[in-house]
Amino acid sequence: MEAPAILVRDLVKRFPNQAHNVLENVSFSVAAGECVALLGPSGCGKTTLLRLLMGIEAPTSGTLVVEESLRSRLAYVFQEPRLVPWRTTLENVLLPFELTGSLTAETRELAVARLRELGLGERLAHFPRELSGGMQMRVALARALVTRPRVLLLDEPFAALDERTRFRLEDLLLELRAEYDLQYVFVTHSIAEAVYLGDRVLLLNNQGRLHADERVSLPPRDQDLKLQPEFNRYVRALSQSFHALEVTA
Amino acid sequence: MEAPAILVRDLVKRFPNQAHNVLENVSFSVAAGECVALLGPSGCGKTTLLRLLMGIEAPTSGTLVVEESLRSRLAYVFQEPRLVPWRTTLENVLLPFELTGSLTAETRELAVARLRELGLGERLAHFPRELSGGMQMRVALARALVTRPRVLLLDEPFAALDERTRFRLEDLLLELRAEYDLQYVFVTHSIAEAVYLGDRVLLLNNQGRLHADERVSLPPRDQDLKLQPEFNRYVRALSQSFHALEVTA
Amino acid sequence: MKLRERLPAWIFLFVLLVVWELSVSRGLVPDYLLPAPSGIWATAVELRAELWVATLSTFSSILWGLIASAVIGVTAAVCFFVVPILRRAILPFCVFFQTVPIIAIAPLLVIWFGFGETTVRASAFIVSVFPILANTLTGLEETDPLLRELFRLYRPSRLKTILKLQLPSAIPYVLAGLRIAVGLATIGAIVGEFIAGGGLGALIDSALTQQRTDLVFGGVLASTLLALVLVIGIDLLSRLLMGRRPYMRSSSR
Amino acid sequence: MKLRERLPAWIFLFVLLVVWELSVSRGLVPDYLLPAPSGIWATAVELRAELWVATLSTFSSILWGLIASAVIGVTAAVCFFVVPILRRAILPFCVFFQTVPIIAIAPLLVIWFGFGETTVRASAFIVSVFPILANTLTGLEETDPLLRELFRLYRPSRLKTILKLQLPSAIPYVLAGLRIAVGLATIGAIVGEFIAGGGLGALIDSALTQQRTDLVFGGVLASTLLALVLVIGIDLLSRLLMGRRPYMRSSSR
Amino acid sequence: EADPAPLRLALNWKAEPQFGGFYAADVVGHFAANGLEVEIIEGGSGAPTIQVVGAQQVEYAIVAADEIVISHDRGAGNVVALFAVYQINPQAIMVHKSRGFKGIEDVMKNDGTLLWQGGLPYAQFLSRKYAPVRVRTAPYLGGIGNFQNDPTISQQCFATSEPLTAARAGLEVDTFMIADSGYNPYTTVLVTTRDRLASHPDEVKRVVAAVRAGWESYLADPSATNAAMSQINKAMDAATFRDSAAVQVPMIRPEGLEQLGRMTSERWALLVQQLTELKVIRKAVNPDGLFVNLE
Ligand SMILES: Nc1ncnc2c1ncn2[C@@H]1O[C@H](COP(=O)(O)OP(=O)(O)OP(=O)(O)O)[C@@H](O)[C@H]1O
Ligand SMILES: Nc1ncnc2c1ncn2[C@@H]1O[C@H](COP(=O)(O)OP(=O)(O)OP(=O)(O)O)[C@@H](O)[C@H]1O
Ligand SMILES: [Mg+2]
Ligand SMILES: [Mg+2]
Repeated sequence: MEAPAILVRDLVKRFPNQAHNVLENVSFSVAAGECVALLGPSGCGKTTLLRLLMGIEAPTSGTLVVEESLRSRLAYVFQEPRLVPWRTTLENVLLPFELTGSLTAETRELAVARLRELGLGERLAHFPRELSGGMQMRVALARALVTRPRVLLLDEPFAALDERTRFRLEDLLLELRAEYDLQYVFVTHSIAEAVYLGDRVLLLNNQGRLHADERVSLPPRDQDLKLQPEFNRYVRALSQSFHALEVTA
Repeated sequence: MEAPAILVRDLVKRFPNQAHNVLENVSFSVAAGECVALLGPSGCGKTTLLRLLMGIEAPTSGTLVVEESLRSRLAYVFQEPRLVPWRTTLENVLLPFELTGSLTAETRELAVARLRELGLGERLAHFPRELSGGMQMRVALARALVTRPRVLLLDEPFAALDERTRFRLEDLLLELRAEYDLQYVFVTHSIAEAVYLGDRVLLLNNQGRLHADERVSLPPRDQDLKLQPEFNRYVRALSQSFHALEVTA
Repeated sequence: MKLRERLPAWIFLFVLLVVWELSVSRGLVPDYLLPAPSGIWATAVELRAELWVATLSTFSSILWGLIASAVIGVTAAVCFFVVPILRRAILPFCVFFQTVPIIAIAPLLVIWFGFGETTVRASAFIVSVFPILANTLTGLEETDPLLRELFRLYRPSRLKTILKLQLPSAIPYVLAGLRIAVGLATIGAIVGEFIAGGGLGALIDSALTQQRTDLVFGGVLASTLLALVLVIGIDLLSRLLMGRRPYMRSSSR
Repeated sequence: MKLRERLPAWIFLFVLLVVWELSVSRGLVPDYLLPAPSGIWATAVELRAELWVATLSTFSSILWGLIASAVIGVTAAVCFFVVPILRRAILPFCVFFQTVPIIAIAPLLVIWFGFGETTVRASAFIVSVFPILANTLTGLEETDPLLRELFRLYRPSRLKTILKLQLPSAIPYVLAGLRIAVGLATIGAIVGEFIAGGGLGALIDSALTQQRTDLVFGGVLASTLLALVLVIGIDLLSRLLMGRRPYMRSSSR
Repeated sequence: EADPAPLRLALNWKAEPQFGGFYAADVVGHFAANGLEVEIIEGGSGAPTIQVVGAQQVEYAIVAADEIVISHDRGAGNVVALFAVYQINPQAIMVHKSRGFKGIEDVMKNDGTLLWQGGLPYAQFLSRKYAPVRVRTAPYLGGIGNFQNDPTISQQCFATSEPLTAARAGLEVDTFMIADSGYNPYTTVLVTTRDRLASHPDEVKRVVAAVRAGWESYLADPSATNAAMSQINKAMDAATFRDSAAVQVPMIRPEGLEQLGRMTSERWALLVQQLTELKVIRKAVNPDGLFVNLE
């Protein structure tokens, strides 16, 4: 078998001034090409896990390996937009190119195209404070997508979006996956979204342990699928797992 | 009939450097005690409308009247947590009291109780950067609730929360409504949430016009209601209205 | 720069002058210590040619010193920021520049730069570089940690991060530093001219020995005016920079 | 304050001293202009008693001046911030304090405050108040607009907003201003002592006339040391304040 | 009649032999013998003693004669001279012996750099007298650092001070007295205000008597007072105190002087005339209003 894209073993994370471990012996592996959804109650450690995968945070103990060839092709979307306030929409999206020294006429066109796709074609010259919350989040998404990553880590990317925009972007993500050699790990609070976008759904509990690791086998996704009984079976099962978790402290 | 709690007539809002009006001739009125949900595509002007109601933004033209006795009893929850970074959770929630000079042992206890209810009992002494996104949002919620407002304006307050916490907080809001003389206007991207929490649902379109104004007549809410066919009829109807809107620019 | 904005300053100036004039003419302050504005004005008019030449020469020295301070101060701050060991090694000793009375190192300055403008410029530079350095350094260090984290994702070179993140967000600090440096460069130039001659400094110096307080204050006021012009210039620069782009604190709405 | 952190400074100091000593002993710089460290040290040891007394007296004047600057500078900044018309009226003239050579207003100072410590303290205050004022004002004005909006919701009194929002977020600016003011207060005290006598200033002044460059530099180094001690004090204060609470830029994660 | 608070005497420089007599009056006890308690306040560079005494911040002060004339011209006609320490102005120009100059005229009329305070009346006097001058002038800030470093530099000095420092540094110098050029105002002059003179005539008399006695003691034997002063002024070493005290004697007590500190109307009138010619003063100043000789 191929080497896994991501291998996590006995991962423990504790912040210096916290009483308990945030993540407790988390182990899983992600195969090449596989897409994973992360679910769990608020404050259980989803963001922390994603940050560990990205290498923003260092583990307290345990192993975490991202496959060699992917390591430099990771992209991250923070839970909040995190735009540079003195840069316009377009400049914010061009930032990765400027920082890696790969700003060309071509990459600039790519950025404009992505922003158009995300419904921001008329906002290229606006500063972040002139954008709505959902628009800001879409800019952040564009910033992650333009770098053509192989692995995309997304922290609740669609939480601030209306259903319709959200569905459109879900499908955009699926398209990108099909078109490029892209896989993603994403945090969401929507179980339906987890099932719709994930090949697997990981459920973390409040103690920071992996409570469930469900494989989703569904036909090629389109939004109609959400109305099918098989889809809803998955959603209901996960919902039950979720409700079986201990109450939030 | 009683004077309406909120009266909005021919409201127009345009930002100096924008090409189009953000809100275009919006008119509606909210009766005393009535709770309203605001729906609409990302960037259509929901936040702007809420800010106008709160008085943070001034209308370009049109009338906007909040009933005399309510005017000083408004509370607002921003779309992002907006916590003071150098204040702990508890201090952030006590801020309104400190600023209005009404900090007492009693109000402090109230704040602690609210934070407990919101699952933050063990985070009182943490700084915002040590909290997860959902926790931060809950702190912001607590900050708005402790002042015992008569009208609560909420901008996507539960978007960053998992389903279970979200449901609990929805029910908390309903309890508060029943217990105190509280009404609320809230923005959400979840149609189900709009139907569950709202007596009325306002739907804005991309041109900033009021596209629909649906009255919701349902029995006293509890989470089981969401499984009932009447509930889903509303959801489906609104969904259809939503999908009938023009595509986001 | 609108009239209405400047009005309070003019009114205050007017009141100040009236109170000053009256308290001297009523004998509350002896006029050989603090001459009346009318007296200063008369002297200034009488010696306008000399004052004008002196003012121009001092202005050029201030400007030189200030530009050198800005360039070297910001550059040094960036160096200290990039190489923390340099910062820890050298920064403490930079305080020396601030605490050494120029007059104590005057002979050294004269030997290195001669009797003339260069010494004056050096003096203006020496006293005004530290505020810019210190403020810029604080600005570089006080960037939003969230943005810092964002930038790190792209593993940019240190230089790129500084150019695109730290320097832009240090702009308010740099401007505040410049505002402080203006006054210091002015006094530095005046003191430099005490040492090397020329300009308003020499004028004030000899007026002091001759007890020509009217001329002393004429010279001092001319130098204050210079500083004011520069402060207004920096305010304009600051509006230009901050008006075009929000180099402000918060990284998200 | 760990040894490792201070090490580069000590090493740099050592290198500096060695280079200095060598360049004097090799005759690159005449020792009557810049005496060798060994010579300065010998003089300092010889006159340690006097140096010590003078240093203590200067230190107390610096501290007084600095505290007055901090209190009055921050207060004035708050006043200017609260009453913008005051700001526009008076701030431009504050630059006068920075540009006036102390020597030009020395007679006034001496007449108002007499020969002695008070004049020295006043001089230290005059030269060091502006950086604190200017920086604090910038800090007050550069608060996060998002938080400003939040505070406005509760219609707090101006004072409350300043105490709970603007002042906390101006802390990095105030600290940077203090760091700049330390050096200036030191030079202000020294120059004040040139005129009013006492402390290191008088010592340096008479040593200058006597061409006792060793003593001049002994005095200058003592004053630099004073400033260093104060800078370290402010660093500690800054760590204390910033370490306990994140008075940083961004209002949300 | 004696005041309970000590009288204050403000010097325009540090404790050095040029003030030896004042310290001697204290050390030897002449102030006490006259029923006086006097606090001597050291001054520094730019210490504004004339203004301070004019504003009655102190009762007595040390100033230069030309300062008194200028202050009368500037409307502060309150200050009156009581006792002139230096009958011969100790100000001088110091040059490197290697230049081979014979006098001030050579300094002014040859190349080189002259460091002096251009605002000083004698600087203007010399510039006028030897116009057109050839030497380049630059400000003087004290010390001999630049002088030492460059043999083409000449500088202003006090005959009692810098030449000794230069000699100690191993330099060969010539010193030309300004007085020889015709400008010779009294220097290190004890002053008070006319008001004080009118209100406390007896006290002023006793102060002058004590100062005179102090100078007599100091000229006779400076060693005890020098020792006391060297405790105050650490920058000057014992040898310099001794040499300086010795050098200044003929300037304080030139041949033919009947009484220490005594001033003449003619010399004050000449000074007023010279300053008028130099346009340093504009008003008509009455020389006899500038001083009193008290027995
Ligand atoms: N300060 C501003 N200056 C200029 N334009 C603004 C400003 N604030 C908002 N806008 C514009 O107004 C429109 C509506 O913004 P608003 O924040 O109300 O949207 P929204 O409905 O809340 O969207 P979302 O669901 O994404 O939060 C957007 O097009 C936005 O670009
Ligand atoms: N820098 C930090 N210092 C201390 N504690 C932290 C820090 N960052 C996160 N935590 C804690 O770690 C836990 C997990 O946080 P995390 O942000 O990973 O939660 P999450 O699952 O993403 O929650 P949400 O759904 O609300 O975003 C929380 O209890 C939080 O308080
Ligand atoms: Mg999270
Ligand atoms: Mg919004």
